[in-house]
Amino acid sequence: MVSWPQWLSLVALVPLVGAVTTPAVSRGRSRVAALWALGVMTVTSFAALMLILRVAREGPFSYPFGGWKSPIGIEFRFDEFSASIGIVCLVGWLAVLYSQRYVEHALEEPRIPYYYTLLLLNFTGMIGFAVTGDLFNLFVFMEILSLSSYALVAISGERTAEMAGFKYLIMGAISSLMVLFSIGLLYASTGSLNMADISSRIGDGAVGPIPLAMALAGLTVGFMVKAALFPLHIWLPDAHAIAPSPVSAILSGLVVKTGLIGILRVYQIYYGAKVLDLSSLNTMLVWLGAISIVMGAFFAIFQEDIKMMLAYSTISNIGYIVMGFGLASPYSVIGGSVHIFNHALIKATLFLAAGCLIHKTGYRTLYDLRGVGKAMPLTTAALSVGAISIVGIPPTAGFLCKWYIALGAFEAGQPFFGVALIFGALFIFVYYIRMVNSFYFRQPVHPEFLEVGEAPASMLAPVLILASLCLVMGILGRIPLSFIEPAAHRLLAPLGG
Amino acid sequence: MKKALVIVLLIVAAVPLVAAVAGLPPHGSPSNPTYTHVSAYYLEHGAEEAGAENIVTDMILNYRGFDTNGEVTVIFTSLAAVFGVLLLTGAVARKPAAPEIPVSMVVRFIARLLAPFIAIFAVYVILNGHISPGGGFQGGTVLGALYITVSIVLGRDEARRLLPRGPKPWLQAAGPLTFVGVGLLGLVLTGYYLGFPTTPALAWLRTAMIVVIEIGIGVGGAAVLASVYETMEAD
Amino acid sequence: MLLALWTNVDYVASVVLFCIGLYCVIAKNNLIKKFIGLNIMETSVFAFIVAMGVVEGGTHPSWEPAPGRRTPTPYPRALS
Amino acid sequence: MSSIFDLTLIALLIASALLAVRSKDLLAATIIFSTYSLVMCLVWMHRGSPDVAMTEAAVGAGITTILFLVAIGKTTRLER
Repeated sequence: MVSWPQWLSLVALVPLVGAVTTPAVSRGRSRVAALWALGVMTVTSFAALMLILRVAREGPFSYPFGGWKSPIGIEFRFDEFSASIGIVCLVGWLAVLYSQRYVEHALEEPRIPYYYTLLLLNFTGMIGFAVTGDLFNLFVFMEILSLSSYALVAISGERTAEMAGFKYLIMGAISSLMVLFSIGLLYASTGSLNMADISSRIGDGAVGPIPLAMALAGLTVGFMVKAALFPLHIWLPDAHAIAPSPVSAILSGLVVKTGLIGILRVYQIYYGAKVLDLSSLNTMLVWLGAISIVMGAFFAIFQEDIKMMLAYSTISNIGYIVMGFGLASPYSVIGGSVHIFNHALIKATLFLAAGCLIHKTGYRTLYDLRGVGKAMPLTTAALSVGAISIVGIPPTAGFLCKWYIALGAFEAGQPFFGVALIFGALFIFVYYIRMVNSFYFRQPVHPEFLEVGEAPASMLAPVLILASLCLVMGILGRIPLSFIEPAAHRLLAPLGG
Repeated sequence: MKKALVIVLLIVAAVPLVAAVAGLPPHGSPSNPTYTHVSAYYLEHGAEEAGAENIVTDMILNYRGFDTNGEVTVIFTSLAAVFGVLLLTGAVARKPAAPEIPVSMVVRFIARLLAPFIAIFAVYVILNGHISPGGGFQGGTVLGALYITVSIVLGRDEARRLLPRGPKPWLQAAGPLTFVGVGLLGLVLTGYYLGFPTTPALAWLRTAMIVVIEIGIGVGGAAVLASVYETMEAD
Repeated sequence: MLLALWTNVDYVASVVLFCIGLYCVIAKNNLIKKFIGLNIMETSVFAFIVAMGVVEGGTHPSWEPAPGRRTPTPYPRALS
Repeated sequence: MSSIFDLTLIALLIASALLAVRSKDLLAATIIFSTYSLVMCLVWMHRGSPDVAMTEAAVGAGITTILFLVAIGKTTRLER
């Protein structure tokens, strides 16, 4: 009965059902909730794996809900960019495993089932967002995702966490409403909500250009807030630094990427239509990307708090990806799309490892954590692997995508940005060196934690798996690159490139 | 100073927005794409294809049912958010309850008198959603409001009896769960998730499925509203 | 242009309300005020979408009864 | 093109939104906001979307107001 496209509906439905039943199934027992969430994520990962294998073999395919064909009903459309649900499932599964011991310590007992509910809802939102082919459906999943993210930031119930969550909520709600307004403009001009249908209908030229341009602006700005691009990033550092560590890993590694996938979807709609000249938008994105790289790295240098530093580093990495999109050459778009995947791996490694340090020692600043390399060698080794990956030193995962983006800059005839990118990598190098230096080569300020030992296995294992994946993906990096290539070429084809 | 800056910023944002809406197809004209493209199909085929006489219900529960499935999940998400952030089921029990507001006899009497009628009205709105305006969301909200009224006027304990502890987590999840249940039934019957049988012989089943979804949304919505109120009130 | 504005006066009203709400969210510091602003923005967007589909209800997003649900999320604790 | 009735409702909407935003007294702001919701509900009713109007009447004018009132009751009434 379960034919291929059915997996497409299941991949969003399984975590949804799992999430809504978690409180009822667990009845307040945190261990049961953790196991339930883990089981749900296992099934989801299996469905996602099936879908990715299929898209690699046969290209994009779609699933009409209720059997109504596309402009009438809602359809899920799985293309190469949707394959990002693979990384959602991988990091999600590891984060759930990691959470079990972490939240026992960090959260009060009655909150824990709801923590897993929110986590699963968060994954539902991301998966649905990545696979849907309908604009309003995209908004619905974005709402599930955003609401659960705000709550996850604030879940510890402390005042600082609540304020960070609140700031995130205000920015996020404004951006959601901008997106919704833009969807409304598109619907008013075309009468359709299906992305492919909108694209072909605005391509007919019967639609006035001003509403289209405004919708483009609204969607882009809305998704830029979600992605925390430079001038709109102000919610990110607090939210990502204060949230529990597994949540930080998910927010930083995955949730901000939905904004980027949103921008890709906007491109898919507008490139195909050829009614607007997107070059000015591209120029803007490239500049914003470049500024994000530099400013994110610049602020990160001055952070003492390790999670704060990682949060600012996310801003500069988002800058890389956006710059890759904005350059709009095949190489840079491929590099940018794959960096979505690689950055998720690397940032999850870093945040989960940092979480282990904080969990065991109770300290979170570089000063307090001096010399921790001797106490927790495996965790700090994982952190170092993540650090060299994110700088982009050749054998690791970060290298190839940055290399592709730089190649794209030269290909697009804008070598200045290629240079800016390398310059940014140097900046990033500085602050990660600072971190590694403090962990390995400084005298401990708090010698008492030399005896704490490594984190429990269920926390250490995800960190080590992710760290080794960072290394493996450096060697096998060509696989995702060639996987995403047809999609990038299809996206850029209407440009005549 | 800050306010002046914000106002300037807003005017800068408002001008292109106004230009954009002025550039839209004229409001209310029947040749607009909003009438001629997809919704024309709904209007034409909705009544005989989709199982509800109210075209709006057809659209939100059948043609675009998956969006509504997402919306009820959004509602559940907000509940989980409130629970996760604000409240601790244990702490509520531990903390001394805030004093209840004294309510006069007359108000209590009238509340007791009206409560059954409000409940009947809510049930009517939920069940009649497939014929007339209304449905799960609206009826559920009325039910939730009834709970709040009871809680304010007759006291928390009286209200708590309406939402027993045992099935509570299932009731709160009723919206998404019934939706998924009916969706899977559709999967078995037609091969598509949320597919409704289209043969005229099974028209009764189509309507039944819609009514079941409406009931699920109504019960779930009411339970969510009641729990959110309870939580905030106790916090 | 002016004629177009007059024809689409319903849309323009939504934009005005959207901006009032946005002003409230950005310029006011009080949390309840911020939520009132968010609600105004939200209803204005729904009004826009309802306005464009007078005949058949334009109901896609308006079905989201989120205003009541979204608002209470974080504020009482944060205020007290 | 809109009737006088429509325009009156729109004027009322904008006026009540502005008042709700400007009022220093949060209780007053909440009540004005519920008026705003009711007027919005009338607008939608008039535009032929009774379903949306019902939701707004129940959620916007009813539940949201109650939740705001609860929140104000727990905190302070005046905007600082």
